[in-house]
Amino acid sequence: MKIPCPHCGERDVSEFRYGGDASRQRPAHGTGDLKAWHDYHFTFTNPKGPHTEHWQHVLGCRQWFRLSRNTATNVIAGVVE
Amino acid sequence: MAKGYSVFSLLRHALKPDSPWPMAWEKPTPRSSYDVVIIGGGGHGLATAYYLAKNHGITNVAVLERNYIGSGNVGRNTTLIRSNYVIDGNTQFFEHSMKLWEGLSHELNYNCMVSQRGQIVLAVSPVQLDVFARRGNIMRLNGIDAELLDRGEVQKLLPYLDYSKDARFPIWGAIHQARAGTVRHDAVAWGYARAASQLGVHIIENCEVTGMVIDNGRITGVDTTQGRINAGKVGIAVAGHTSEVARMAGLRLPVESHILQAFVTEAVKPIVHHVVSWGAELFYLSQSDKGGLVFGGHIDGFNTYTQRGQLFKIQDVMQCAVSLMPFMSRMRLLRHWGGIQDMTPDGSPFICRTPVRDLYLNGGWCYQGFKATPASGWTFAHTIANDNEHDLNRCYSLDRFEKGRELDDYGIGNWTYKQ
Amino acid sequence: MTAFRRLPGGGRIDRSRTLGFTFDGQRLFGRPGDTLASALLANGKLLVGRSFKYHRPRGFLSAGIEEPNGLFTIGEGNRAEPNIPGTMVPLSDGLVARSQNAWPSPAFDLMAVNSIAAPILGAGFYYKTFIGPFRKSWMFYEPFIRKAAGMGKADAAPDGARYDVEYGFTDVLVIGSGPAGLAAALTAGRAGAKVLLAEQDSELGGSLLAETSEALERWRTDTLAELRSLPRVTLLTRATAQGIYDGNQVTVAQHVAQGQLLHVIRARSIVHAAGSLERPLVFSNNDRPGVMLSSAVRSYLNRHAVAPAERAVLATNNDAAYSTAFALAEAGVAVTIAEERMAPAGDLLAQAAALGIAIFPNAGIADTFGGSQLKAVRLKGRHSVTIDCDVLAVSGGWNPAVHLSSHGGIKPKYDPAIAAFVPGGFAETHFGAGGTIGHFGWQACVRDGETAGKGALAACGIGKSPRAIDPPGVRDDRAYGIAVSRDPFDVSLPGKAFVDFQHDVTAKDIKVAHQEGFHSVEHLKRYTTLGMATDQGKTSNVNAIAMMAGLRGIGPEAAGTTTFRPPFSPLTVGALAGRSVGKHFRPVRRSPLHDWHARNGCTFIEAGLWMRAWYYDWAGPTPETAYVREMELVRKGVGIADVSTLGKIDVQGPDAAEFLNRVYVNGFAKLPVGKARYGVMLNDDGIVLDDGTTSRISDTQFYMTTTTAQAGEVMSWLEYLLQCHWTDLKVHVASLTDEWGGMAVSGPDSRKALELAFPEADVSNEGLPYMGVKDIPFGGTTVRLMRLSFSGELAYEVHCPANFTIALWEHILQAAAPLGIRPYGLEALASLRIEKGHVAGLELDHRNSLDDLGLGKMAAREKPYIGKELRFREAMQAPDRWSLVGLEALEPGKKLRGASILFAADDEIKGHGRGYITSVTWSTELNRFIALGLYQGGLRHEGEEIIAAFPLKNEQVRLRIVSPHFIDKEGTRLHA
Amino acid sequence: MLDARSPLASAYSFEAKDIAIREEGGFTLTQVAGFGKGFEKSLAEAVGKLPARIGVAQANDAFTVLRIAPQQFWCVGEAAPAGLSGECLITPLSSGRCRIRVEGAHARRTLARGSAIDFDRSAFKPGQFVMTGIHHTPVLIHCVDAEVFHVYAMRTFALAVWEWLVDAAEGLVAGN
Repeated sequence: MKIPCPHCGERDVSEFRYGGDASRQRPAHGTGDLKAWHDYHFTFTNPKGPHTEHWQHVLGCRQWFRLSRNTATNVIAGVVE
Repeated sequence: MAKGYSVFSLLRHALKPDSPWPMAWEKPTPRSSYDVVIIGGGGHGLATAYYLAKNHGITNVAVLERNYIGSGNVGRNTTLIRSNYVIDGNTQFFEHSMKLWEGLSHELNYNCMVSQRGQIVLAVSPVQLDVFARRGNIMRLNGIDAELLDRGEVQKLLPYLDYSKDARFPIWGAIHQARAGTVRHDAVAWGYARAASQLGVHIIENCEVTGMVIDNGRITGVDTTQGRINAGKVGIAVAGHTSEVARMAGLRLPVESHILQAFVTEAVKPIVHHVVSWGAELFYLSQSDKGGLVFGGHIDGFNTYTQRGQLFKIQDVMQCAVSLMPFMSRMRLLRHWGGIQDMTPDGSPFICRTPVRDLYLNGGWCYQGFKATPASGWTFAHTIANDNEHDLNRCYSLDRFEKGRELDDYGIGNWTYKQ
Repeated sequence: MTAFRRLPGGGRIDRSRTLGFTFDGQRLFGRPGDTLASALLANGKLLVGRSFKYHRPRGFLSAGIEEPNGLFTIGEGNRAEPNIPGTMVPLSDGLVARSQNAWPSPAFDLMAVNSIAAPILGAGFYYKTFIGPFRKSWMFYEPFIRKAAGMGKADAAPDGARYDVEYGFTDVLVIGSGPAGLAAALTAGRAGAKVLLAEQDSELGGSLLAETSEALERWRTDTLAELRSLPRVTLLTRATAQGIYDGNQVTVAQHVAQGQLLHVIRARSIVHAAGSLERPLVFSNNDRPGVMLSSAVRSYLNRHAVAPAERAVLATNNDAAYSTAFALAEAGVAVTIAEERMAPAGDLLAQAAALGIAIFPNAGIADTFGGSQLKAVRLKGRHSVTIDCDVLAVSGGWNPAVHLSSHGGIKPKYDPAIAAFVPGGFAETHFGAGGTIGHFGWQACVRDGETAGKGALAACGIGKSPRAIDPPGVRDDRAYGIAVSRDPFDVSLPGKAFVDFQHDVTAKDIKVAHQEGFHSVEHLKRYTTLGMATDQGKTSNVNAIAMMAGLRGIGPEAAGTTTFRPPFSPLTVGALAGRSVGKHFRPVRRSPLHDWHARNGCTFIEAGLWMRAWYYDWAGPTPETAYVREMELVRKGVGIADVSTLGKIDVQGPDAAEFLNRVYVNGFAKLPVGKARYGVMLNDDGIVLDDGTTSRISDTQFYMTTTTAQAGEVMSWLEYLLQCHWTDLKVHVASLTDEWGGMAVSGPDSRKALELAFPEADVSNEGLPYMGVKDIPFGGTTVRLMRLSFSGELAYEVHCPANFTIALWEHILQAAAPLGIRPYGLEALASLRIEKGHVAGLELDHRNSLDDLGLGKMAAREKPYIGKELRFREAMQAPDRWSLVGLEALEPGKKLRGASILFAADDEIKGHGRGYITSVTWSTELNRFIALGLYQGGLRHEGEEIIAAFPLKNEQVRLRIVSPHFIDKEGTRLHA
Repeated sequence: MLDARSPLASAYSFEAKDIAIREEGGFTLTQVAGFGKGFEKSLAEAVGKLPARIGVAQANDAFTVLRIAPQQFWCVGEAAPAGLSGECLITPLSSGRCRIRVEGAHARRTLARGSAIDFDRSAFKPGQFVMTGIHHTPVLIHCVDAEVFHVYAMRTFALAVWEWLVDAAEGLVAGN
């Protein structure tokens, strides 16, 4: 699978590291109760279809970015700003 | 106990070639309602239906499978069974599964080829040998067989490993469970299906659940591609698609679906007589009775439902195989495929009630779905029949993360993609 | 009387040279251009093996990759490879080939007795028996089953072949070098595209190689000549396209000089031109040596000049196979055609008559006769005549090679016009041409290839339109004319009718599978093991699907196919692994002091990817003896240890202090410049992620250290927070793990050692107080002195740029020599910190909370920090959690072991206990074994006597719970 | 004075037909990062014109400047850039990276055996650089001439990367 790094261009997926579901809203630092942090950290949308996720180009420019990919086909729509 | 198969039945049919064998399991059209509907015709769903009928006398049961039975992970895994779990709760559950495995061919009157050839998990450092020793000590303290092997003993049992000074990670020793081994995976699905069918359970293939009928917090039936089916109780047992099905009931779960690849080589004369697992990387291999070497490694590491994996991970698993067993470089791969793993943050499953009354969840199986099949069916049947968890699966509750009761057996931390 | 003979003329073989080879020890000869298969046939060797289950005599069915029967072990010693199809081995001088699965020899095989038990050895028999009287009876039967299984032997000697992997990028990848592939490659090449063509055969041309027409040969050689003239076109032979993965990533495995080279190709567009595979017919005893696919007979004839001795019968259901009959007749072989259809096309009848070929219409094959070699066949239909023959060429039609186009998840679909499955569709950068999409005939293939080439150019955005391809000068293509017989196979016939030759799956097995309800093609495959042999069902799958569909009363399109998976043909595990095996399996990470350790009697040990100094031989020959002496040195004098593997991170920016304040549980905002502080960081879930000391270098710069194991994780975690969530914070992080080397100088004399090493620096207690940090210029670089202690003694860490670490280490050793300074290793380092009660890797196992590790008081009460909310989850605050304790051995003679399980004195020794020992050491101070562990309720039970059990070695030992700070609880030594 | 020691001190130079691999040290590498345009102005004054985007190095007279992240630069020269304003966050890396020179007709194919990058002449021209992985370790590969490449490997992995490249070159030379 090719991942489009916003800085280095398309690279093999082996140069990246997956950072999980990016559609979850992280509570701002110092806010959110136990339930909010549990739902953020422990539950997943896990759709069979379009999915927004975090990736890091860990063997390249080491930048994190958000990507939209369809989990049913692995077809990548592109980087999400 | 199911009946009908033996060497005599084989001789009878050999002498009368035109007398047909009976259907292995019936293929009825679905009734409009059942006491219990199980969603998912894999190993866990079929086992649950069997134990509902056998242990609890509930036979008005339907197993709804959207494809052919055994089309999911039960037909895709690397067939390993073991009970070497260290966390309180996991230890007892997987040992119960192991005990059920030991009698299963008899129970189902279906030869599942339960081959207790032993599993050897290799440690590549003194620290890792300590971690395995703790696991072995807990096993012995719970009546489970385990023994520590030093490097010399490992070399006698597994002469084909790389003991040279060139090995990147030297072998320090291993933990050995003699009762662990392999089981012919397809036979488990067909065996449970046949036995459940003989007890009156309806197995409905090509019947996909498309929606759930829930009124004021209680489930009363499911919509399917073969029409609506009402149900007193509904059990979800769909492994990789757990989130998709649970979503129909408005549930958002601690589950993320990942791809785990598996590999098989051409068949050669017997050379590997155990299940061999490695400590340097997650890697496991055994030789099937047909002679093919069946092996696998880590998940690919990102959320996907595609049932096919990435090349970099294929190459990584091959590198593990050749580095641990140099003879593997000449073995020729015939086929590689993928299964969808329902990964959870702590690597342990859910077998429990849900916030929706009469809807029960069985999922989150990560790497160990196959080896858990009998105990999962057994405890899920108990949970459904009694609307209450059994002691063996009380710890596998949905709210364990909110309460801080994770069951992180490998001590990797709460990441789905690193379990 | 041998069934085959070498023709005096013709064939693409070099008659000027002879190649010697051995088969089962017998010396034979062939020609360059032969395969092992054609050479064996030329030497009259028809029976070459025995079938897997019934041990029936078998000869070659095909001439290509789809060969199910002719499998050999090729080569000797560490280059020997089992299960190699003889049809794919180009003959070479000195080749060694041995038959398999027959003892003592294929001709006379004692295991043939299996065929007597055949009636009960039908599909799935082993599910219905061996259930046995006892629960464990399978373990009695299994060894016999396993010995009978498997073809060929795995040799435990290391592999002599070399496997390389090389990444490649191309505009157009063309799979297959038949007319379609060559036309596509030429079209794209002429437009200047970068083209890579992969052909699995040792020669280019595909089906053209089995033709004798000059016009076709001229077209092939002209096209190849032009392709070879184009600089951006690469033609690979003995290179099989094995798998297509997401993102147009394709594996092409090529046989090369020393072994194999795996090309991992990223193609902007792909042309599928892999052609098609001929289907055998299913009839009683269709597996005798001498029964072959018609395309194989033509290939042996035209390409290798090897022909049937005298008489041949062709059984066909299509027009295409007639060309084989005509070629045989022209080579002087007496031919009869058993035509399944009512009446073939008029022109074929005329041509056959002209060549003296008799045709029996509406007549399939009823049975065949002969033992180790075909003698005669009996036809079905009104005639039921018996015809003597050496060879029976069969043609059930052609299956397009849909394997690769299906790897992306698009299932093939059935095309009734050609009675076969074709690709179910193509991704937008993939194009199909010729046999692969069911288009047969030279003109059709070339036109397809050109169209596909243009499609590929468009997909790559290459605008130039290439010169048109002029097709080969042959007559127009003729119709395929296939008509598959609809009547389901009659299983009542006596002989076995084989569907999967290699796994001995018969038509009767498919009928039994249908009876028992295994209707889905996936169930059929798994129940009968159809298509699971080394030929991967290439000649069996479609026939089986059609038979099961017939039994179910549905069409093949409804039955569908099983999933096609890489690799296309058996691929050595080594070829995929490449060079990252053995000592290259994972890179070795070395400290800047590595070379010094290697020269000074150090024994190394792996720690993750690092090689770390474990212990030194000045202190003793084994780790157990050495670490005790090294500990005494540090407790009594001064020692120096390599700590370069610590994770080191440069945290800089205006908001650096605020950032650290959020990440660590304890406060860092007000840490003064020139001071260090021990910090612990949690994950979002409140569980301990890592710990380490961070020093403030300036208002806006901190020097963070992490544990060796978690350095990579912490780095990615800090970058994740800054780049994904806290983009308002102005902070940059950079890894310094490789930039700085580090050494710990520890012991009561450590200050004197620094005074001797750095006379100008003020390292007094006031000049460099506990947890103080100062950079000093020294030897042309900057040296960072940090008064930190992991051992519990007065101690310092000395960091400097990695280039100068060895020089600085040697300088300190030399300057402080009067104090008796010596190096100490990882074992002693770990033991010293246990005596001090510092937690380390063994305790931080991603399951513990702050309170478990006795660090709860460190956490700030008011300021928010990562993990604060989930840290207070109900069960994580329970009083009976397993938390850190010190443990003292009470029975001096007994060994204290790590991983022992802890019980209260009066507990029954079973279950999960109340905790376990995490790390153990001999304490030089207390003169006994001590340990750290986790215990239920922790230090609430201080002073209690408990039991440590190690059932794996049937040992138990009495211990007392004490404070984990075994020595210098008040920390006087630290502040000395 | 303390003498410096390279991680490749124990590695021998590799010379064969069409491929040579040896260390080319003697450089000063300084990473400079910051926020907004302010720090870039100050950096430009010290090292000359800054490259606009990641992937193409800017060769000025005293420094070669590479933009390795949106707001991070590598300055490679004889010495560290002087007189930078407080906005520039400076991280010396001369010890942290080791430079390996890979040269010759086989150079591109040798590198293509280490990482999944298009090293074809038309795709990777002099002046361009890529940040990728060789043998699971991060490297920066800078094309300094048609058949000459600088591989900046992490110091602690330098010998492992070196052995990997030499092994790949030996495969090519042996016709594999």
